Amino acid sequence: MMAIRLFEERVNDLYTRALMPGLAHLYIGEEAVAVGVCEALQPDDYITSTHRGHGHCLAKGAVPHLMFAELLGKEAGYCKGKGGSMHIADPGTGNLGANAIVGGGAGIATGAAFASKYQGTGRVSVCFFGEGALGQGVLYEEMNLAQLWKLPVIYACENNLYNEYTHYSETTAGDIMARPAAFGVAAQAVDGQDVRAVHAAASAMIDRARRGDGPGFLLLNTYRYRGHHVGDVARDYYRPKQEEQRWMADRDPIALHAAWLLAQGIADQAALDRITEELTAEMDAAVDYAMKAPYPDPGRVDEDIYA
Amino acid sequence: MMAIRLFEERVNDLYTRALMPGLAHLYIGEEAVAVGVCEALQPDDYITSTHRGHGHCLAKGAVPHLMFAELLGKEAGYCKGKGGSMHIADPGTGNLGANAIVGGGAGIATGAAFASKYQGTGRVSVCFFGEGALGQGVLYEEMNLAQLWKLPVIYACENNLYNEYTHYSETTAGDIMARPAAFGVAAQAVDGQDVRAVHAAASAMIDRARRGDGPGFLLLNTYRYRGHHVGDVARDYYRPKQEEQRWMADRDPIALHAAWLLAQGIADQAALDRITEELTAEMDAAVDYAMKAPYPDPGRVDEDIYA
Amino acid sequence: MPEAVAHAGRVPPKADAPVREITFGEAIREALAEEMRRDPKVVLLGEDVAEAGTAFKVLKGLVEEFGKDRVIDTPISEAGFTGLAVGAAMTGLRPIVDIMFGDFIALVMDQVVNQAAKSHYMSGGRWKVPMVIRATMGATRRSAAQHSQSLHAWPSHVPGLKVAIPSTPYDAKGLLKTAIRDDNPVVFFEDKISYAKVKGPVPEGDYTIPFGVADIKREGRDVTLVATSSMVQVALGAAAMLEEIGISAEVVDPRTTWPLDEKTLIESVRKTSRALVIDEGSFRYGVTGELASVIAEGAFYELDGPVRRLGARHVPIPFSPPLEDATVPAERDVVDLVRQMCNK
Amino acid sequence: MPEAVAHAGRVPPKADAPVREITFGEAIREALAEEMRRDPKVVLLGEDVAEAGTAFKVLKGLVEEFGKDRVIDTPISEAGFTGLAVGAAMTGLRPIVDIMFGDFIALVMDQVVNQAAKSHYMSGGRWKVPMVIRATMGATRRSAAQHSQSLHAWPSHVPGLKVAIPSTPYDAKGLLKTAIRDDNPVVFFEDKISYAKVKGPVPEGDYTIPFGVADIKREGRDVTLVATSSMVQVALGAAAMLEEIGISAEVVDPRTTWPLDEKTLIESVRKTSRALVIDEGSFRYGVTGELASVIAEGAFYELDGPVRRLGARHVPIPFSPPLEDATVPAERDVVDLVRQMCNK
Ligand SMILES: Cc1ncc(C[n+]2csc(CCOP(=O)(O)OP(=O)(O)O)c2C)c(N)n1
Ligand SMILES: Cc1ncc(C[n+]2csc(CCOP(=O)(O)OP(=O)(O)O)c2C)c(N)n1
Ligand SMILES: [Mg+2]
Ligand SMILES: [Mg+2]
Repeated sequence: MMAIRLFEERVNDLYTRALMPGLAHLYIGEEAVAVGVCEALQPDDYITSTHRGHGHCLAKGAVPHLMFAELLGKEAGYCKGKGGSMHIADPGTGNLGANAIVGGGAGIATGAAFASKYQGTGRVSVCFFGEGALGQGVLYEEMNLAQLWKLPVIYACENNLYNEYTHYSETTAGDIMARPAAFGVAAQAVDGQDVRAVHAAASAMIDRARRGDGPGFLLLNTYRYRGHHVGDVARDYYRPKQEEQRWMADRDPIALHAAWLLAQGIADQAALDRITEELTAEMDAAVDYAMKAPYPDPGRVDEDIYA
Repeated sequence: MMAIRLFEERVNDLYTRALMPGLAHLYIGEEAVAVGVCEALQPDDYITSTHRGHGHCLAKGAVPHLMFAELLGKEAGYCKGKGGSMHIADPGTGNLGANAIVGGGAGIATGAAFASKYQGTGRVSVCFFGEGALGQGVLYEEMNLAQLWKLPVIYACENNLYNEYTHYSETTAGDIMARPAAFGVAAQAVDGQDVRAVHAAASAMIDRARRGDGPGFLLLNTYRYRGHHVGDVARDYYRPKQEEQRWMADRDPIALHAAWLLAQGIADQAALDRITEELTAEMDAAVDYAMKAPYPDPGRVDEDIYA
Repeated sequence: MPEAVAHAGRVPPKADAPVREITFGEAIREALAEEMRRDPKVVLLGEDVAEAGTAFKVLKGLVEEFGKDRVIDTPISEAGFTGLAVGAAMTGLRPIVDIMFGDFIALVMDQVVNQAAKSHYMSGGRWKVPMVIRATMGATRRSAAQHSQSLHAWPSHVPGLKVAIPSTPYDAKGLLKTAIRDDNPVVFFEDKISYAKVKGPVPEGDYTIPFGVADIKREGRDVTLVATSSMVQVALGAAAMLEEIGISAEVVDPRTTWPLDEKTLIESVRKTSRALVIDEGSFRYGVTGELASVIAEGAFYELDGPVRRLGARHVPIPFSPPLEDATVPAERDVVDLVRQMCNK
Repeated sequence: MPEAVAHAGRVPPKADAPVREITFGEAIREALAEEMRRDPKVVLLGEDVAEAGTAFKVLKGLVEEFGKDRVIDTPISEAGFTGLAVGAAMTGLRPIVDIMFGDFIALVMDQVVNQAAKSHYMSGGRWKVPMVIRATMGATRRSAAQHSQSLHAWPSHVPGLKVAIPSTPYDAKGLLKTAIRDDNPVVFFEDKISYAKVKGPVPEGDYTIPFGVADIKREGRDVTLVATSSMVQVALGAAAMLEEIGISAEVVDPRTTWPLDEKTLIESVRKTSRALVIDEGSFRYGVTGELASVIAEGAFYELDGPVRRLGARHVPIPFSPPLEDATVPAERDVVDLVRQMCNK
């Protein structure tokens, strides 16, 4: 979680200093979701991610220097600079791709689960998406298919309360949990700020899916601390500052987990500080690497269109 | 109901004698659904219909001779021959159009309800669709919108057990009734062969919608006696003959209603026979009219592209 | 990415209202506001269109004036709200839907093409679908392959739709008003870069620009540059550079791909005897093919050489700046090609 | 509606397997069956593809041989199963999806264009999407506006997709095998009328036809008819009629719109000096514009007159027989236009 937090802070910094092209959607505040779920996966399990994907990618095993290189459009990046922030993909870590189409991962994750079942590989796939994707009809088509064919896929809905600048209650009728249930998909709601709770719920669902008992749906209640994207700084018109402060003060996933580790005597403050320090150094080195890495030669533009 | 039955028998006859171009999807066996629902509507309420739309159109007030003319591609038809069987539309009876895209009426009916609410006209719209349309994601997008905005629209799902040649249980996970409920849409299941039950349920939901209490969903359990389309005659590979015979013998909507009328003393057999006779004459005259009506001049092909 | 603000557009002399310089985005907003004042049947639907005023802030202020009943935030359901708009249009409203990124028209093609475009014809002219689908287009924002496409060729291919693709604030305002008053479904493409970067004179108050009337953005003698949307600025920039080396370029903007003003295109090329068509859509099977064919057919005997075309490179739009910059035609590309065409 | 069975296609001399006359539909089925035997990764998904063998009965018998695990009936969820196929293709399978009526590709454009077509490029070449989207096309079945469109121009416009559009049983079998073995998403268009009505020689067993290689269906000297899919039969019919009045027409079939064999098209026209492009898609902003532009540019100095085009009339396809018959190019239209082009 700390790695993701530190990664995202550097993304914000790079962007603010006009060193990063395009846009970026920060995952700060939601770290426990990606970490809790991905820790329950095997390395060769699959994920699909979203426009807010850095956390998922890192949690599934991506290394920061190749991610920064991609975010800066460098040849050394995961996608040779062709994808950027919203399209990090990596077969090596089972990452089928971040996706800039809301709900765009639903078909892909379900299809990977189909192939897993067909080939008997036992792999599970997790489809991460924001609660905004509940507006995309294709999600229901996929849940129906997954349940009909008992596919090993988990739909991980990150409810951070906002579809961009609109509160989800203005866009979402009825009860979210009833939606997967309507298609027969097993569903569970979890405190998305509690990494252990997320991990426990995800593990149970992933095991169940791997056993052949069909898909699952996790509703992960969480919050993004920052703007919808790095440029979204004046947010008062759509959400109160106090709301943000409350989440940060009371529900920070990293602080909550640190407190638990300390209380359980699993780690002392020095150990935690050391981890933070090491990660900070790693992230700084990764940024440095990416900043120095060369851009692709313009001639590369015509490569990789067709396999 | 009898009018629809007789109409459809003539369609079948015209087609079998190679007098009708294209395809037709017969509504025989499902008459109580269209009649029960449309009898609960006002003349200026709206409907959207489907590829299997003759029954809806007639029940909403279409006259047979203009329908036959359309089915035969004649200039005198409801759509000047440009639409045909799958596209009967008629502003005069609030018919927004039959639709050859499965689920294609969902947006249109919901939009008509939106306009009704916006303009305060008090009109309700009914979206007829087969249970196969439950596979189309846009239906859920529309139900979500309708419930969020409390639109006066009724989703009338005709479950005749088959999506073309595939039993709905192979295409539909979970419990159908839970689907509208998941979006907060009031739902009720009805025996679609019992015209009075359909009418009662539809009336209640339509009244509720008209009062501003939001959309409803009717699950109408029914059966098509004939093939998916007129050419689908060898059906054994996808459904047993006995199943067809059982429905026809025990659950025929016209026979059931006739029996009730007789039992209640509302009509005697002679009255019923007279109705059948009159309708038969009307239908024969309508076919005759349509057969004699001229085709559109080919030059008309370029008209009506733009308003 | 263009850094400077381009000043674009002329106001025809007949306009008598006061004229200000405003941006392309402001012109869009002004057209919407004026039409909403004029006709209560006009409603706006889309994601974050109300308080947020869209991702591009183009609609800022509208909800304050017209209220949440007419400027309506939707769920992220492009097919859903576009389909809803079709039905609302058939039954008395004039809805305008906002497709945040033009790439998402892929999600609404069924509603637009199988429903909106065909309802009038299939009903023998009995139903009408007066709606506008506003969609963005254009690359060079480092938004990568799913947020950079210019897909206006698709609806242009479909009978029953009209397609507008304005390049200047003046045209944007006048064409959008025409679109809203049109009784047919109109797909209206707005270049994202132009929102803030293209400024030009626009009369206050009401005026409309008819569909199917091309505009000669610059007169010239030696070559005709037929350009659309963002490419009009590129063509004008190139024309200025060409002037310096003694090539006089005429720049013609069709303004609507359908209906199409074939006559003006053909006449211009009959005069100049050379034509280059420039469009930001993907190069193959797109807008350039149609326009070039129309010209090659209509001006065949006056042409000094083949009609040439420039479009976006036939690749998914890459994220990396040096790669993206190699995908969309730039002034330099136009100048080089025209010099070759003129043997200069 | 064509009543007679057209006999179409030649088998190149090198083929040594026994050759039979089979229909276009049988050729499709044979290609699928052979590839499914050859590669267990090939699966078929679509509505009523199993026992029913599709609405057109083209897949009849496959489920009996390959079982319900590989020939899979889906819900009526075009976007859903196409999206699923994208993910399955990325993770080891070679799925083939069946889009019953080509009109429904409007429902899957997001999955095909924003996902399948771009995944390879956006991932810097790291993921592949080896899938085939089979879709029908073609009118004249009295199926009206929502079941008669030929929308192959749309995917042809999109980088990252390949598009095949066979006209004969021989081509259908060979191209479909190539499509299935290709590591990219291929959209494969099959003319509905041809399924039963076009018959031709097809070798038993395995052969493939490379993409991007046009086929000269008939040699000629005076005019080149570039035709696709159903229009190849029309062009051949017209060529026979033209022969009688002393005009020798060459018929060239690109077979794939992307990749496109520009060279063969251009060379043919350089030889004949006249070109007419015929395609069943809607006339405007479609396939004819691209092909005509390629020819007009590549053979400019050899052309005796402008490249002409015939496509479906720019109207939604009407139901009524006399109206529908006025929408799709027929042999008579070709003959009349060619006579005019040749001043005969
Ligand atoms: C199909 C589609 N529609 C709209 C958008 C524009 N968009 C990008 S992110 C976003 C909001 C997504 O909200 P949510 O799914 O809750 O994810 P979050 O940003 O909160 O993580 C929208 C509307 C898009 N990318 N794709
Ligand atoms: C989007 C779409 N997909 C597929 C079809 C082809 N099709 C026509 S009717 C039909 C079955 C519809 O089943 P259902 O909705 O249950 O209606 P029923 O025919 O039983 O009345 C199908 C698949 C279509 N018309 N539209
Ligand atoms: Mg959210
Ligand atoms: Mg059914």
